[in-house]
Amino acid sequence: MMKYSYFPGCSLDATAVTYKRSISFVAEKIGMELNEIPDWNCCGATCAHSRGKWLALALPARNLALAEREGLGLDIAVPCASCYSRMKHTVHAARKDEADRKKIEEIIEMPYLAKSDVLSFLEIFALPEVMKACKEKMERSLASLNVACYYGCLTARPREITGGISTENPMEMDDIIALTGAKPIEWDFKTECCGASHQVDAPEAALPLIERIFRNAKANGATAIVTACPLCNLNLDMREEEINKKSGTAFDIPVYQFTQLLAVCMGATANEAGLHKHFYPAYDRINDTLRRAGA
Amino acid sequence: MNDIETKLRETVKRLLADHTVRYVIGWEATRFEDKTRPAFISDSADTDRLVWNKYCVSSLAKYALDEQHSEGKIGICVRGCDSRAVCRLIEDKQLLRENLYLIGLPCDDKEMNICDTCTHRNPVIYDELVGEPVLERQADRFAMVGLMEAMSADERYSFWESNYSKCIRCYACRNICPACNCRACYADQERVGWQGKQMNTAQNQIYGLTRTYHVGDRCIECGECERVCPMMIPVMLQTRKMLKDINEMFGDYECGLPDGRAPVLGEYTLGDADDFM
Amino acid sequence: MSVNIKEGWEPKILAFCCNWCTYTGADLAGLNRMKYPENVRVARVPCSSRVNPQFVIRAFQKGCDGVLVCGCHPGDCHYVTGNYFTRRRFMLMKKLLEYNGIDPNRFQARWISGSEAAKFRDTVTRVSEQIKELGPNVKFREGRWS
Amino acid sequence: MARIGVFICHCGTNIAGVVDVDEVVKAAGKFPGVAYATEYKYLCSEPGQQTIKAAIEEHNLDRIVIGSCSPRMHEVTFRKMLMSTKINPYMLEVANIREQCSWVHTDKEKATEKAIDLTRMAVAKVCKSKPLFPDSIGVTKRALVIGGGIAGIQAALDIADAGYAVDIVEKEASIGGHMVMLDKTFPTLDCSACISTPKMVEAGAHPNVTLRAYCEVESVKGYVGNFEVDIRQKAKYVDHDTCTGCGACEVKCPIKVSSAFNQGMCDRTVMYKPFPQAVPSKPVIDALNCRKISGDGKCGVCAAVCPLKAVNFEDKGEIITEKYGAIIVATGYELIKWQDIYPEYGGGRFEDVITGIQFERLVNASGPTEGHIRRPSDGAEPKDIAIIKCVGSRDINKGKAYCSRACCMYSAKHAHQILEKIPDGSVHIFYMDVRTPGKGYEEFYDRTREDGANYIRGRVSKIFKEGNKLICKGEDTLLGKPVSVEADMVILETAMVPATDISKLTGILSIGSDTDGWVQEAHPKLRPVETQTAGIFLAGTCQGPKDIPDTVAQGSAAAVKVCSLFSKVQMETSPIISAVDREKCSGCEMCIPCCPYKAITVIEIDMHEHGKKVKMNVSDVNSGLCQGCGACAGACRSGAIDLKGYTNDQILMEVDALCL
Repeated sequence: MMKYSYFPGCSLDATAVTYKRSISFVAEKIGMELNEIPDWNCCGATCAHSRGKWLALALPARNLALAEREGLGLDIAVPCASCYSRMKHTVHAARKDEADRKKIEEIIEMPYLAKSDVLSFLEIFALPEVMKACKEKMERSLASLNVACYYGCLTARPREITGGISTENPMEMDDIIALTGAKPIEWDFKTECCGASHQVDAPEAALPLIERIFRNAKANGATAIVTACPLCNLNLDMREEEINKKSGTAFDIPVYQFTQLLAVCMGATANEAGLHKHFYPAYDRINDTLRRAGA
Repeated sequence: MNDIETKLRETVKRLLADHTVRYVIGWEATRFEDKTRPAFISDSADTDRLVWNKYCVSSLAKYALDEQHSEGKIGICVRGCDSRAVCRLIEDKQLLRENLYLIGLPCDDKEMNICDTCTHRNPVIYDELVGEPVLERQADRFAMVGLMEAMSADERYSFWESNYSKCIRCYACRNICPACNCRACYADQERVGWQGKQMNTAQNQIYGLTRTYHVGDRCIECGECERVCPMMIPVMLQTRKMLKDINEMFGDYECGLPDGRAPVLGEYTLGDADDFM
Repeated sequence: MSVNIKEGWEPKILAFCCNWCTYTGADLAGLNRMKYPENVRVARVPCSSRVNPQFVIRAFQKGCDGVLVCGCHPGDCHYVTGNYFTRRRFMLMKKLLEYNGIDPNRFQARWISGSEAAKFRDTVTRVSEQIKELGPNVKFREGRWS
Repeated sequence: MARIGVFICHCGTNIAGVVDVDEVVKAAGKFPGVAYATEYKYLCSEPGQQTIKAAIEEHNLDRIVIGSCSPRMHEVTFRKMLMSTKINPYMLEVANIREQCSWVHTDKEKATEKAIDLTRMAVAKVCKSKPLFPDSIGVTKRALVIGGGIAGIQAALDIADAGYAVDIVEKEASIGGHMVMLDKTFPTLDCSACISTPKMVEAGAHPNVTLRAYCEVESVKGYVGNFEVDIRQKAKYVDHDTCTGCGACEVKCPIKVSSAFNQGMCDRTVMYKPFPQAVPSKPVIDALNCRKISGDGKCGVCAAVCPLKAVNFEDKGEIITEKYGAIIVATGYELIKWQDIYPEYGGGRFEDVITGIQFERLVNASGPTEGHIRRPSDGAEPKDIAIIKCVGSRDINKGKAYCSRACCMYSAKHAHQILEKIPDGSVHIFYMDVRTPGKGYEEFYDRTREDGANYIRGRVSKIFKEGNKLICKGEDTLLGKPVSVEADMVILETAMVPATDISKLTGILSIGSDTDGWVQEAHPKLRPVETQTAGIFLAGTCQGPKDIPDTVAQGSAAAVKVCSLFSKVQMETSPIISAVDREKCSGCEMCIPCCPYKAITVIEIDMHEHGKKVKMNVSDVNSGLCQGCGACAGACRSGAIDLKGYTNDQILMEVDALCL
């Protein structure tokens, strides 16, 4: 039963439009039902928890409580790694300590029982039934694309809160990407930090973080990087040109959301998969790959 | 006369005739219509003395202790609670299974309060079953204990104090209890400081508390202690408290089942809770 | 059940201490000249598992106002496993005593190692304070009280 | 009626300064059963003891109470003193009025009152005391050493040289343990095999030593002086009595598997000796990988080539039962399985990330590369090598809290060896601290630095691969800056952990282990090679990480303990043990699971009941096994089993006396 409450988060209508389009395309194809939480608000992202514990717990809690109030009893699907992290923290806090949960309820002035789980899109697509549904819908192949699956730092960390996914060498995205026929490469920067919002306020410190991700991907033969987070994707996609210019490198690795590749293989047009919405040209690589695979 | 009673008599007759057992412990009628008493049938001509009705309430298992050292088998009629009592005595190394022939009697018609919380109406072990198994029922064994726990400490103390002030120290609760199978009960021993023989509230309370601790982790919840108490002291309310705690701390726990589980006080795990400290 | 607390009443507290850990810890408290209230009397046993729960009941009956059972920390038992049995026995016993109306503070169990002199002092001091607050024990008491 | 003498000690002013000794004596004189009460300045002194002895005679005392320091201090002294009187040494109670009274209280009145209470408790207890007599048991003068590493070999040789028989049980096919795997040993750089193989040979040839290689201890019954041990001889498939160790079968064996001795860095045959200098120098078949035994049944080449027909595919192994007087546990260590806990170091994905022991084989002349340092992935000589210390040690988040003690030194040795063999190479050592407490250790470390080893203080957070290089990313905490080291090969100096099946063995032996699984010594300082169970000793790294000198020293120390035990014809046992009142025992067996020493068994006895003779099952205590904890007495509902010296009656009297 592929039914979830859906918390898109604020990036999805702006910088992560590629993610949004490909998610809707794929969801429709495989019959996944996503019920957007009504009247949702910002998850707090990186700002709230630098202001204080209760703000950071309460902001996501309101969204979770709204989902609960709807009464669908579904788990909550979250595309953004940062939203996912914040919501996981709230669920964890509320489940661990009854007093904390009560306090959260007091702040948001709504009941919140922390019954539902929060799932990242990565976790959802790694479920056997979803994998199976995706596999059945594959029309095209991306064979010959060497993909570095980049998970980012927040999908797996901290372990005691996110559970499951390995913090050092996760394989979930690799398994999903393998469905498209593309080859997930073995590399070592799957879960390194992309610099997140520091790319804006401290680029001189944060830019090298991106550079080394590209470098390791290239050193291990990647011809594309795939992400599962609006911000990871934006950071890599937007800065690649700049790095090439500054450091004299020639990376030439387009950066996709994993759902984009799924969408493409399920028959999406470039527009439906958002392939023209990238900073670093992304259409040609896919187009070439598909042509080579004879599709 | 009912079907089961007829069948029971036939069964016993057969067992005596083919010398499977030396005698059979069952129930027989008394001059009171609503009372039965234990019967010891060794002659197949006597089998018609046996009765089976809703007044067959006394526990029979412990009578087998008199035959601890005898040769040959004896038969016992066992309801759910009797069979658990037999298990108890076997587990406590007081009886040998091979010396017993158990005639199982599913039991669903008793009219005692204590039977409302029975969770094993069918015998848990038997050699042959007379009648059809009855439906087991869900029961909250610890509802009364919960009510007690909700009271204040002083209320609880007064409750037990007033109950034990009635106690006449007849030791009926001990004598009927299948978990009370020591050769020499501590309460009978003439040792200074062990158990005062005086019949006063303090000594009675000590007796009650000690007995509870002695049998609490092995109590099969047959309720015989309460049934036989001439002073109507709710004795099992004590042991059930201990069982409730054990259930809460060590997971589902029922005694006198043939599952080979050791009494909780005879084992430990490294991870046992310390939080009482 | 109310009792008039006599002027200058001091509680009597019995502590069963295992020879290898807590008794040694108590000795160490002495060597370090630590100070604690006088109302605790230690009975030395080889292992906390030697303490038959009946001793505890007996102590209350005879007029103790509080009872302590102390042994080695789990895993440190001189006899390897004794204190694990102690733990189970007294966990159940304590709950049973409470159920019968004894204040939980009147019967306590503690793990105190041979080096934890300060813990011994603090435990004894704390228990002594708690029992003072509770006043003389009248529950289960024999003769003159009932 | 008892005639009790009460003696209160002043202990100078230690007691008398706070406690009014005269008051205590006055009060004690009135306790029931007390025939005489007095005080003395120092009771433990010679004249003090004389005073007591005189009083015993003069007042015809039959038991005594001494109010003094802790019984842990002088109970033994006073018991010894009583041995020369008519009173049994166990008719004594000590009231602890110093450590637990005068030293911890200041209020004289209350302290005196407490001292009186404590004395009354002791008097009450001693009323119920009974004379106790130690038992004596014979000693089997044969020792068992479990584990044939350097600790076990050393212990066995020392015992054997003292003239006693000793068996070494070794689970592998050869003795030698970890030490023979090592190349050179710090700080003197002598060849490990050259110094350990002569010891192995000596153990193999010693007339008093029986080697039981390829064996495991299955069960242990009995007690100090009289252990009965079942040893499982695993199936060797080669009759070692016939085999001469010519090696023809090994050469012809067609199936190869990874060699455990060489840490998986090369192969060995299925018919194998773990290494060339193995003792016993005879092969066994690794049945699991053998085509003949576990495969399709074809092959049998070894049997065909054996000139003596020593190969026996039907071998099922056997159980050997042997009697021993003492046991030494010397099961050694293993290295932590770092792959599972350090995914950031590749979790085993990178071939060229190896462990220290793998490097030992790599650099060893008899190892897979004949001593040339070549990295596993492509056989090339690595130029830049990174060494990471404390992998699993001193890391509470991922590994163990403790320090593995030997790694600082052998990592310095590794660095030294690399720089010696690869003159144009470089070594970078990531460390947290450098710990070199040992003779010549610091000097060795200094020398390694002078050789050019680059010590970087900090942990490595990640190892990743770029091209042919392994990049070690970490922090130099002295510079406060992140560092990256490009290495061709990385050596992880991993933590020592107890042998995998040590918990099974400690269970069999009924000895304790600490939270990390190391075997627990009886006292960390004063009884470092003894366990809590009498007659069982320990040596080497089974007790905790240590280097070779300490391991050997412990081996010898354990041997001395065994020899001193064997030097006695008969052994005295403590009389403070449990005893069963058979009249009361109902044989319910509740006491049995409580006994940590398996000292209680059920026996059948004849009893008379109602004029009939009947068989009864009752508990029975083995006086050699019982150590006197009393857990059984705490479990017995009817008081049928009781602990002598701490009987139910005695303790209840004490309780009553307090409450008067």
